[in-house]
Amino acid sequence: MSTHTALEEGFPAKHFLNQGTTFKSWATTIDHKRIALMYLVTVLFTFFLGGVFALLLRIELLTPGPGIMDAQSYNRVFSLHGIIMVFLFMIPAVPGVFGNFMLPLMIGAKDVAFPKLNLATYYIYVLGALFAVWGLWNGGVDTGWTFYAPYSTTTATKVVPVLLGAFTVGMSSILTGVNFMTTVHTLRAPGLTWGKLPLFVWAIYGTAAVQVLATPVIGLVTLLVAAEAGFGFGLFDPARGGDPLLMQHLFWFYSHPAVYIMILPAMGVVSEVIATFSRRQVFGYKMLAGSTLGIALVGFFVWGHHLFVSGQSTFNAGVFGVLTMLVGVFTAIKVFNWVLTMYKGAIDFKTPFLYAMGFLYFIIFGGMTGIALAVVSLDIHWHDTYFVVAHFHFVMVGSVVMGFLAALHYWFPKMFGKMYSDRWGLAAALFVFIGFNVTFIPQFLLGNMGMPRRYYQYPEVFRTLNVMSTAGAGLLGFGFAFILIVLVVALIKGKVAGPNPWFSKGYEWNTTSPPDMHNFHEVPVMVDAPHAYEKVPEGTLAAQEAAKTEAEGAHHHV
Amino acid sequence: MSSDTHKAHGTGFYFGILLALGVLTFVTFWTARHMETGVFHTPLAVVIATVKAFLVVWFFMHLSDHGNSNKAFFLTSLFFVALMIALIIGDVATRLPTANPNFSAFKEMRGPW
Amino acid sequence: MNELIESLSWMNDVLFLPPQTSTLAPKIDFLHWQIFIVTMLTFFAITSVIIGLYIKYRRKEDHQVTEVFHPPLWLEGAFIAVPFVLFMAWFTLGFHDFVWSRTPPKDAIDVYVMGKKWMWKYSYPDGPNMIDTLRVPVGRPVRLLITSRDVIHSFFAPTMRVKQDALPGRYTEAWFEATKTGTYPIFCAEYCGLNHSAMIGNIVVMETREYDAWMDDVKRNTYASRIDIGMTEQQATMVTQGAKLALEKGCARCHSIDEANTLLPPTLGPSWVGLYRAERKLADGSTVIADEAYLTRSMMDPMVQLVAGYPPLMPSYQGVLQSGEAAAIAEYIKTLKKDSPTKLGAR
Amino acid sequence: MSDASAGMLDHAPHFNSAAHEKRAAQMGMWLFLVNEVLLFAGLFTAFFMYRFMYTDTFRYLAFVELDWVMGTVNTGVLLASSFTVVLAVQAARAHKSNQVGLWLLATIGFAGVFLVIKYFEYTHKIHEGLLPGSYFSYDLSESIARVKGDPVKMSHIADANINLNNVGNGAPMFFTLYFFITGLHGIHVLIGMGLLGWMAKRAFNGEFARRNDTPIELSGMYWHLVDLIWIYVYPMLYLL
Ligand code: HEA
Ligand code: HEA
Ligand code: HEC
Ligand code: CUA
Ligand SMILES: [Cu+2]
Repeated sequence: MSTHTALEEGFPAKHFLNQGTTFKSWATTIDHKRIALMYLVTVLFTFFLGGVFALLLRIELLTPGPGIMDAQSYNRVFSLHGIIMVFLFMIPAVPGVFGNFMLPLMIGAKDVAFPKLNLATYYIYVLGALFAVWGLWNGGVDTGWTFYAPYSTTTATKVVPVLLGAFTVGMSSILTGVNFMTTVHTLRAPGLTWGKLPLFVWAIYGTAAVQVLATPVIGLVTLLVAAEAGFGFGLFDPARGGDPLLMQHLFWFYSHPAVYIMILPAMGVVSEVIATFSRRQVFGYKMLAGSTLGIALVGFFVWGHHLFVSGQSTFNAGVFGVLTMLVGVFTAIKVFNWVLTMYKGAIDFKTPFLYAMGFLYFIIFGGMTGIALAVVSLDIHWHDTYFVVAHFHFVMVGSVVMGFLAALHYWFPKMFGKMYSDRWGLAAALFVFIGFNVTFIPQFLLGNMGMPRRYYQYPEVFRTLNVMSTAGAGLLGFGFAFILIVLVVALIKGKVAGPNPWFSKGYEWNTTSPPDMHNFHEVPVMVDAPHAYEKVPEGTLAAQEAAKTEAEGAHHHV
Repeated sequence: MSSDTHKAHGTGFYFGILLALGVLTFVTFWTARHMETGVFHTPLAVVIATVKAFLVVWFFMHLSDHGNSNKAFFLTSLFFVALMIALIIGDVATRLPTANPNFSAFKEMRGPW
Repeated sequence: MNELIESLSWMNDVLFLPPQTSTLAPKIDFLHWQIFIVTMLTFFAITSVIIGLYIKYRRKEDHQVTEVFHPPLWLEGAFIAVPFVLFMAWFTLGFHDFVWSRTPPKDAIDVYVMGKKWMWKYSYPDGPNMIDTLRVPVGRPVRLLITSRDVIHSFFAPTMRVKQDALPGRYTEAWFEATKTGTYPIFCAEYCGLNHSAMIGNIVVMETREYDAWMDDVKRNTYASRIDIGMTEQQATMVTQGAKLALEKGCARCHSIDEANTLLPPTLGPSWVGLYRAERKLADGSTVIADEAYLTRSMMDPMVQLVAGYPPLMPSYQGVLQSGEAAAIAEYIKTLKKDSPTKLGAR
Repeated sequence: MSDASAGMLDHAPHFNSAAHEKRAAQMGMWLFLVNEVLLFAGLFTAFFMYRFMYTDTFRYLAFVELDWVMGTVNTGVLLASSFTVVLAVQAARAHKSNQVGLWLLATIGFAGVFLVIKYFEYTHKIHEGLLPGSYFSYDLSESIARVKGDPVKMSHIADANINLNNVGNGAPMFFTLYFFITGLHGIHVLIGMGLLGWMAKRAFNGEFARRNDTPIELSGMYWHLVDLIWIYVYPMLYLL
C-alpha cells in the first residue's frame, strides 16, 4: 500500500478506547468504534440469553414425555429462543458490531455518514430489546418466531409488547441500513472506486439495501398483527373474510430476505479472511461482488418457498420454486470462488481461517439442504419437521455464527490491540465444530423420520437421536464458553498485537491497533485493490493505472 | 452536486407543476368515474397516479438533480412494490376454489394442473 | 425405473426415512436419494479440493508474495452453468411430482379432515365420523378435503409423505393411495398451541374387503347408539348433520328436497334434488358443473354464480356456516339423487 | 485538514465540504423514503388483494359510502401544501429565513385543513357504523335499497359495471383497510406537521439566513412523500 502512515509499532499510547473512560463518554459517544463495542457487548448478552433458552429446549427434549417444564413453558421457550436469536442477536450482530467498526476503516473514512443517527440506532435497538424482554418477563409469547395468524391473534400471551419490540428493533435495523448505504456512497477515500471496494464492504452494502427494502414490511406486519390481536379487525381472520395466508406472505416477504441480512455480512467476513490467510486477492472479485448484489436482489423473489404446503396455489409454488434455485446459483458462485482463492496461495492456518473453513462447510451443507427443501415435492415431507430446524441451524448457527466468530477472531487484535492464544483459539473452535455437528446432524435424521418441530413430547422412536442432539448441544455450549474465556484472557493479559498481526493488505489494517479516535492520522489514498499480495508485473496496464490513481489521489487531498 | 448547480426553477415553474397536478387529478377522477374505460379502468388510474408521482418526485423533490444513485433507489422501491403486489395477488388468483371461497379464476374443483 | 427404485431402497435406512406406504412415497424418496447422492459427491469433491489446496499451498514466509492468476472465463461460466442446470433439473423433477401429488384421481374416495385444537376429525361423506383414527382401504386413492375449526394445523402422515396445512374457513386438498396395510402415524405439523405435540392420530390401512365390511358395519349400526367419543355434534354422519343444519339454518325455507319442487309456499330457490354433479345454467349464460366447490360457493357467495331463472335472493352464509357445516350440507345435497329412496331430510 | 480546524468548519469533520455533507444528507433521506414506500406497500398489497376478492363490494363502497368530494378536496389541499413547501425550499436556498418560515406556516395550515376534512370524514363513518372488522355495524342492504331508489346513482353504478348482488361480503374488510391506510397516512401527516413546525421555528429564528438549507430541503422531501402516498391512496380508495 502506498499510504505509509506513521504507524506506531505495538500498542499506541492514545487510542479510541482510552480517550474518555467515564460511563458518560461511552453512553454519549458518536464514535463508530465505540458504538460497535457497545453492540458487541449487547449481542453477546442476547446470544447468551438465546443460548440458555436453547439449552432448556434441548434438556426438555431429552425424554419423550414431560421433563423439566410443562408444554406451555416449552412453547414459550422456543418462541423466545427464536425471537431473541433472530431479532435481537443475529440481525444486529455482524452489521452492528463489525459493520460499524470496520466499514469506515475499510473505506478510509473518519466515521459513518451520520454518527449521531448511529448512536440513536443503537439506543432504539436497546429500547426494542427491552420492550421484548419486558413482554418476555410478563408471560412471554407462545407463537413461535413466525407469529402466524390466527394463532398469534388469539393466544392469551403477551404478543403485543413483543411485536412492538420487534417493530422497534426493525426501525433500528432500517436506520442502520440507511446510514451504511449512505456511508459507502459518499465517504469512500480518494482512489477507492467501486471496483476496489473490499468485499466486506460490498456485503455490508448489500445487507443494508435489504434492510432498507425489507424491514418496513415486517414493521407493518407486526403492527397489523398487534392491531388484530388487540382489536379484532379481521384482516387475517377467515371468519371475517380475511386471508391467513396474506399474513404469511407479508411475513416472509421480510423474513426470507432477513436470512440474507444475516448471511451476507458473514459472507463478507469470509471473503476477507480467506484472502488474508491465503495471501491472495479473491478469485473472481467481480463474481463475488456481483453475486452479493444478486443474492440481495433475488432473495426478495423467493419467499413463497416457506408456503409450499400452506395452501398457496400450486402455480405460485412453481414460480417460487424456480426463483429459489437462482439464489442457490449465486451462493454456489461464491463458494467456488472462495475455494479457488486458495489456489496458488500461501495458506496460514490460524483460528480465523479455521472459522472461515467452518463457515464454508456449513454453508455448503446447510445451503444444499436448503436447495433440497426448495425442491417442491421434497418439501412436502420435510416442511415443519426437524429437517428444517437442522437446515436453518446449519446456516444460522453454523454459517452465520461461524462468520461472526471468524470476524471476532480476525479483528479482535485490531479492535483491542491484543492477541489471543492461537492454540487455545483453535481448540475452542474444534469444540464448537464437533458440538455443532453432533447437535444438528441427528436433527436432519429426525426430520427424515418425520418428527415435526415445536414438539414438546414425541414418540419413543425419536428418542435416541434426540439424546444425541442434546449431548451435542452441551458440547456446543461448552465450546462457546471456552471461546469467551480465551478471549477474555487475551483482553486481560494477551500479547500486544501490533497494527497488522496477520500481515494483511486489507485497508482496515492501515492504522494502529486499536485505532486512533479519528481512525487515520492522514486521509488514506487507496491505490491498490485490497489484498493485493500478488506481484504486479512491470509495465502492465494495472501498474500504469496504479500510478495514475496515486497521482489523482494526491490532487483530491484537500 | 453542490447547491449552486441546481437548475433555477422559479416560482412560476413550480406553479405550472402544481397546475399540471391539479389537471391530472381531475383527469383521473373523470376517467375513473365518468368514462367507459373497460379493462383499462384500474391500469389507467395507476398510470396517471404514477405520472403525478413523477412530477412530484422529479421537480418538487428535485430528484432530477439529486444524482443517479438516488434515482436508482427510488425506482427500486417502486419495483419492489410491484413485485409484492404481483406475486401475492398471483397466489390468490390461482388457488383452488375451495381454498379460497370468495374468488378464484378457476371454476372447476380441479385446478389448472 | 421401478427396479432402480427398488435396488436403491436400502438408502431409506441410511437416511432414516420411514417405510413407504403410499404411491407418492417412492417418488419423493427416489428424488431424495438422487439429491442426497449428488450433494454428498459435490460436498466431498469440494472438501477434497480444499484439503488438496491446503496441503499444496502452505505459507512459507510471513510476507510471501504470490503469483498473479486471472481466473479464466470458462471457469467462471462453469460456476454459474453447472449449478444452474443441476438445480433446474431438480426443480423440474420435484415440481412434476408435486403437481402429481396435488392432482387427485377422479375416482378417489373423499374424506373430510378437520383439525381442531387438538385432535383430528374425519368425516366420510356417507358414513361415520371418526376422531384421530383414519381408516382407508389399500390400493384406492383417497382425497382429503382438509379444513380447520380454529387455528392453522397441518395434516402430516410421514409414511405416506403427505402433508397439507389445514386452514380455518377454507379447504385445502391432499390425496394419497396407500400401498401397504397397517397402522401409521399422523402428526400435526403446524404449531397450534398448547397440545400441538399431542395432536397425533393414526391411519389404519385395511384390505379393501375388510374396509368395505367395516364401512357396512358402521353404516348399519344406528349412528345414535354409537357413543362417539363424547362429542355431541359427532353423533351423526355428515349427511344427517347436513340435513339437520339445512333445517336449522333456514335453507329449507327456500329450497325443497322434493324433485317436483312443490313446497308451500312456493319455493324461492332451486330444488336440491339431483343437483350434485349436474350441469347448471347460470344467469350469465355460462354453465358449470355443480361440484363441491360450486355448492360451497353457492352458500358463501351465492351471487357470484346465479342460477338462471332465479331471483338473486339467497343471502350469503359466510361467517354463519362454519366450514364444517357447509361441508355437511354439501354432503347432504350430494345424497339427494333423483329417485333416490333415502331422502334423509324428509323426516 | 487538521483536527484543530474541524470545529470551525461549516460541516461535520468527517466530510470534505458542506456540499459533500449535503449530498450525504439527501441520500440518507431518499433511502429513508424508500423504506416508507415499502411500509405502505404492504397495505397496498392487502388492499388490492381483498379488492380482487371482493371487487364489487369494494367498488360499491368506494362509490357510495366514501365521499369523493372530500377525497378530491383533500387531494387538492395536499398538492397545494406540496407547492408551498417547494417555495419554502426555494426561499431557503436564497437564504431568506423569514420567508421560509412563512411558507412553512402556510404548509402547516394546509395540513391542518387536510386533517380537519379527514376528521369530518372519520366522524361521519364512525357515526354510521362504517367501521373495521367486528365493529362494522352498518346496514348495507338498506344502503343498497337507497341507491336503487336513486336513478342518478343507479346509472353510475351501471356504468361502472358494479353488480349490486355481489355487494356484501368484505365490507368490514374495506373499512379495516380504509382506516389503516388513511390512519397510517394521517400519522405521517402529523409527524410532518411537527417536523415543519420545528423548522418554521428555526426559520423565524433566522437560522437559515446564513447558510444551510439542508434541513428545510429534507423536511420538504418528507412532506412531499406524504403527498406522494396520497396520490396513490386517492384513486385507490375513492375512485376505483
Ligand atoms: C441465514 C439464514 C438462512 C440462509 C442463508 C438460508 C438459505 C437457503 N434456504 Fe433457508 N431457512 C432459514 C434460514 C436460512 N436459509 C430459516 C430460518 C428457515 C426456517 C424458518 C422457519 O420456518 O422458522 C429456512 C427455511 C427454508 C425453507 C422452508 C422449509 C420449510 O419450512 O418447509 C426453504 C425451502 O425452500 C429454504 C431454502 C433455502 C435455500 C434454497 C437457501 C439458499 O440460499 C442456499 C444456497 C446455498 C447453497 C446451495 C450452497 C452452496 C452451493 C454449492 C456449494 C454448489 C453445489 C451445490 C449443490 C450441488 C446442491 N429455507
Ligand atoms: C441465530 C439463530 C439461532 C441460534 C444461534 C440458535 C442456536 C441453537 N438452537 Fe435454535 N432456533 C432458532 C434460531 C437459532 N438457534 C430459531 C429461529 C428457531 C425456531 C423457533 C420457532 O420454532 O419459532 C430455533 C429452534 C430451535 C429448536 C427447535 C425447537 C422446536 O421446534 O421445538 C431447537 C431444538 O433443539 C434449537 C436448538 C438450538 C441449540 C442447541 C442452539 C445452540 O447453538 C445454542 C448454543 C449457545 C449457547 C449454549 C450459549 C452459550 C454462550 C455463551 C456461554 C457465551 C458465548 C460467548 C462467546 C461466543 C464469546 N433451536
Ligand atoms: C331467501 C331464500 C334462500 C335461503 C334462505 C337459502 N337459499 Fe339457497 N338459493 C336461493 C335462491 C333464490 C337460489 C338461486 C339463485 C342462486 O343461484 O343464487 C339459491 C341457490 C342455491 C344453491 C345453488 C343451487 C343450484 O340449483 O345451482 C345452493 C347449493 C344453495 N342455494 C344452498 C343453500 C343453503 C345450503 C342454504 C341454507 C344454509 C340456502 N341455500 C338458503 C334462495 C335461498
Ligand atoms: Cu394442530 Cu399443531
Ligand atoms: Cu426462505
